[in-house]
Amino acid sequence: MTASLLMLQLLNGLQLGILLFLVAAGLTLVFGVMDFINLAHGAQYMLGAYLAASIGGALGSFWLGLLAALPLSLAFGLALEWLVFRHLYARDHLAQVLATFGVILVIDEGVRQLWGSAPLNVPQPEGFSGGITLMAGLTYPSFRLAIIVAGLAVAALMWLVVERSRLGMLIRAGASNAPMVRALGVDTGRLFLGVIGVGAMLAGFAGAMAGPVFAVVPGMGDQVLILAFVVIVIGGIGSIRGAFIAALAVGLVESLGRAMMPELMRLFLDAAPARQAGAAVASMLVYAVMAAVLAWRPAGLFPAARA
Amino acid sequence: MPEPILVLDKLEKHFGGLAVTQQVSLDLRPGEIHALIGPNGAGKTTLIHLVSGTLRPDAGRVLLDGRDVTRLSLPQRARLGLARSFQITCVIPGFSALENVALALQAGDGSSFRFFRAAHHEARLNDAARATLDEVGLGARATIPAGALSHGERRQLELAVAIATQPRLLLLDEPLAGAGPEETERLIGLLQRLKARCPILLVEHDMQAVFALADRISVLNQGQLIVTGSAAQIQAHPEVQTAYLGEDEFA
Amino acid sequence: MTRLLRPSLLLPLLALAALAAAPFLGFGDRFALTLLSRAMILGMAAVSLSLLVGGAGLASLGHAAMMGIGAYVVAALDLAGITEGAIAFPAAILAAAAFAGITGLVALRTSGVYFIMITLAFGQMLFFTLSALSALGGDDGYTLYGRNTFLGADILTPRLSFHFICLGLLAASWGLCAMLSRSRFGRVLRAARETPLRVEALGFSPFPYRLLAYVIAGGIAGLAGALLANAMEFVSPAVASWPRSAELLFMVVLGGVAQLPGALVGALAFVLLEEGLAHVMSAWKLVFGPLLVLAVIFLPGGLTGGLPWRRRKQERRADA
Amino acid sequence: MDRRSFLGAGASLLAMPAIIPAARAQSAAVKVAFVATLSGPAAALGVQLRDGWAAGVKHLGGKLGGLPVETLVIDDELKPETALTRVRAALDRDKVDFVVGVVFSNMLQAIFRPVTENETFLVTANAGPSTYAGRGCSPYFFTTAYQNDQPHATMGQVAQDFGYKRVFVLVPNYQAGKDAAAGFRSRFKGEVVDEVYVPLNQLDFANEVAKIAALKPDAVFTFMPGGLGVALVRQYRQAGLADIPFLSTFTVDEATLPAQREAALGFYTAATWAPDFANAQSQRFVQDFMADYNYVPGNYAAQAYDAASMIDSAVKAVGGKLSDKAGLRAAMEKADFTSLRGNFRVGRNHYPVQDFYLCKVVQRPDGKFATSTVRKVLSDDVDPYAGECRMRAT
Repeated sequence: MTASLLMLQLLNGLQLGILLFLVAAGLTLVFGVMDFINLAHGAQYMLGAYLAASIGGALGSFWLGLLAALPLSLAFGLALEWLVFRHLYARDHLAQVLATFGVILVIDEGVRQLWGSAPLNVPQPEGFSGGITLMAGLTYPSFRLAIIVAGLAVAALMWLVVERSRLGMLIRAGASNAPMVRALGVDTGRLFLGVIGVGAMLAGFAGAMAGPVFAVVPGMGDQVLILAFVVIVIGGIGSIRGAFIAALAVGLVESLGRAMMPELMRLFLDAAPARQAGAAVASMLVYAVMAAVLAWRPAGLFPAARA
Repeated sequence: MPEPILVLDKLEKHFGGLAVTQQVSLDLRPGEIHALIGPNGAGKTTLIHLVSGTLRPDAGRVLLDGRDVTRLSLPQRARLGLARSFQITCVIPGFSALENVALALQAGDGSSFRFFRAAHHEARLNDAARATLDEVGLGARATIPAGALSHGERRQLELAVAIATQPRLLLLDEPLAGAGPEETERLIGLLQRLKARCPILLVEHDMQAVFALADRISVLNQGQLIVTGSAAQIQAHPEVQTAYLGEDEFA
Repeated sequence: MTRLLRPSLLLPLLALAALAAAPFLGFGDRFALTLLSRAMILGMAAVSLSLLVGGAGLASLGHAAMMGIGAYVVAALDLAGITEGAIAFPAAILAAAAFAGITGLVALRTSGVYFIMITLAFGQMLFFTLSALSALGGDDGYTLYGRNTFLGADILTPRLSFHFICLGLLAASWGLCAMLSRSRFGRVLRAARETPLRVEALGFSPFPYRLLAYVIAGGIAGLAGALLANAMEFVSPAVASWPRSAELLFMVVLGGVAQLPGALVGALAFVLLEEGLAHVMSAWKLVFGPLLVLAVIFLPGGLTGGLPWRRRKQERRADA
Repeated sequence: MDRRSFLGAGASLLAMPAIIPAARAQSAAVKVAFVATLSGPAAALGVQLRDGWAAGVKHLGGKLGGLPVETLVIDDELKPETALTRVRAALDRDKVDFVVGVVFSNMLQAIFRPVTENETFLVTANAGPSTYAGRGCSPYFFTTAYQNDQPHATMGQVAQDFGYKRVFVLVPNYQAGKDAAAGFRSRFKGEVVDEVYVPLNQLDFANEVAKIAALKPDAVFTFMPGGLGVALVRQYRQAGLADIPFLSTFTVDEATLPAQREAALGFYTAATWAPDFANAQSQRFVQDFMADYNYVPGNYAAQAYDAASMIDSAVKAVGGKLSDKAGLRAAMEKADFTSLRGNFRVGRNHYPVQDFYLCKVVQRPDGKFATSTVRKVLSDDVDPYAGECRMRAT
């Protein structure tokens, strides 16, 4: 493996990690502040992709589609909160998991009824069709770089808000002790609504950005949801910092594992079985990493302090 | 003088840079109630945690019947006869009062890896549990789920659970907190009867109760043991008065 | 006698009686029996999961993996030419229990959501391993040419016989789990679910109790998996997929977490509802999904009834 | 689904509990259970299959062999147990005469024995695994598609004919993917520079694309059905690799092209049929299909259409006497119907003997994207397992 190929794989891992972070951030925020597990988060990601693709397609511009998808994702998140989520805050995690699983079924089927079963065409982002030469022999698609930059910007913004603002203080306090925040006279209902809305918008943003790169198909959210859960569990539930680090780690493990595992297996096996075994091991690598992390630190890498 | 049952030998505990327990040494002898007092934040609860095994000391030893148990966990110490009640009432809300006590009896009664008999039909455990409930004055409430008992009743149940394990010693963390005057009266009587059975290390804010109950009193302040002595000795001690200055409960 | 009239017991007893009578009440055709045996087999797995969720507070999202192991043991033995059920079934139970034991050693270090996720992780690892097993068809699956025999007797093939074997094993699993949760062992488990600190202060370490419960539940799920392989005469990694684990959890909650037999009622309701809806409309998930949501919101105690003390607890929390 | 039928379904749900045995409807109709994967990411293929069948039945005036048709559409949801339960319901409760459809081999595996042991005809319009082509062949099993190895072998032949020396092989890590790689190698004699297996749930092909760019092979052979193909084609194009010939099977077809569009232009695929086939039957099919469904039919639809024709010819041959299983079988073996593919007959193992073509993605005058025939690669091709089949006479 050459140095530039390795660089490329690293960039790919980074990009996948950033995308996972965008999905996981909303998930971990909602979990941390409201102690609420939202399985429908992956479906919200899918919805973002569909909205951006179909509106962008109708208007003939990817960026307009993205712009339209954000408020719609937000609105949809708020509607879900009002219809379903708020009846579940006082319930245990199991009830939340199951009710939001029901929401997934509805969204998946609804998307299929509205947009059909076939993969959706996604307009390519104007101005980001080519590649950028980073160094000799290393060209990288510019839209993927855009994903990385946008993800890092969102991460920085979230860090600023959560760590540096009064709102962030409330969010952090809410994560460790919701009754105390209520006692301070904060309207936790509105705080929760805001957090759900921001989470839904982040998921929609991630879906919209993933559209031109991945396939926009029914059920595309499930795969990402599981990976996002892996990320927040490794990072420690409720911790944005943990989600960021874990997302990058999972992205790199996914990417490098797939690249290296077959070669690694060739040390033990013949070429053909090594390739297949390598691929099989690579696909379970992130789960093995999660199990190992939890065996070592049962509450993830950066457990949020709870009162 | 009889051999002490519990010995704390120069216990130390730090949280970050803060020393919450410094060189604390004390002991508990058979038949006595040894009370631990001190202003808020003096490190009483930390000390209880160190004794029960939910926290590990940074230095020093805990001896139970002469045996070093410093490295043992909470369940391991419990099996050696250390019974503990909690500052926050810690009963099993879904179990009836009777079953709470029966579970405690079960702990001291052979293996709990028994799979084939309905536990709530074991007459021996149930009879003994009923007797224990009678002893703490909860006999009439045996079938009520613990979650439905009043605050004071849950305190009584905690005591019943603690003594049901037939402990070598009792570790009681504010057993009177939240109890009304009548309940307090009853609990004090109960504790007095209990100390004949096993010695008690008592953390309590209610000074009148402490002076009425305790054979010896130790005063903690800012993680340090100021003095150990009888009620009279303590009341006369100048440092104690400084430590409590302004604290109205030392009235 | 009045104990039998409680909804938590009455409903499942009625369900078992209905299952026993069903073949003679016009549900004796092969389709109805296929559907009912599938419901009973999933019911077995759900009951064992209920021992974990309701009994020990361990919500596993990897329970289908145990079923997968049981099913694949039957398939692997079939590949080796062994179709004797007296070998295959115990082997399936032991293999699933062993898998539970090994993964449980790690998984039980965690709790709550972390436990849900780590069991999911182990389930996914098994799923990918099964998908890569070329000898057993990889993810195309493996077709069994015939069901297991018992000491040479072909008792699993006749439809009625299979129906009553499933029913008998389901009742036995329920009985075993019920006995366990009422025993001293189960009392410690239940106590450790509610107030782990109290239990430790009494001198119990919850870990070995939980591990044993996890192993026993795994063994029962392995048995269910072996039965499923025989019912389908086909195994594929889908048996061990995580949506199946989620379905099992849902059956438990639908039936009522607090009541062990709730899982049985939940499994029957789930399978029949799903097939019934799918039969009348292709977009059945548009109805099924909202039903799930409504059931969770409005039936907090599940189909077999509420949990009085837990409601009180919630009220108390609301007061605080 | 329109609102009215939705409400109707709801009402009938209330009226009819799931497992009440349906009354046996009066006969004199051909009852068909049409099994396809209609939900999840792979549903587009099932939809093609279902619509192709409907188009075939429509051309036959809503009748098969003169008898009215009742089609029971079954969504297998890509779950073996679901497929099995629902197919068993169709066999036992609805007493269907034919089970048709089936997109994926693992769904076929799950239902194969119950259907054939019930002595009901199983006609697949897409899945054609090797399992039932050789020793596992059955008198009750037919396919109007192909044996799975054949399209991959066709691409191997193409690579060989083009004189490529170094080919990069990229397939998903499951049974069909392994078969695809083996099928390609069976006719390609050059060097396979790397053979990469990716997980079925892969999202991103960036790594593989990077590897291809680094190795600079003469061509790439890949088999990436459904959403995998959409992602791969897009990323292949984005990475500027389109100069490297893209040889594929089931990766660029009418089910995925609406999403791939320009990105797939000029990419190759192997097929038994393409929408630009010149024969009259085929042209009529494409025209009517597009009028009804507003998308371009692909191989899947064409094969399902042929399944309808085949069953029609068989029912006709026995004069509507559906209990005459031997007669039906003999008629289906004769394949006395006009296939959309022109040259089509049924081999001894009940798999077709037919021609295979190299096709290429083009943009049609109406702006839609479709595959277009380049040239015939294999003629009268018999699958490699047919020799092992000892068809039982029943």
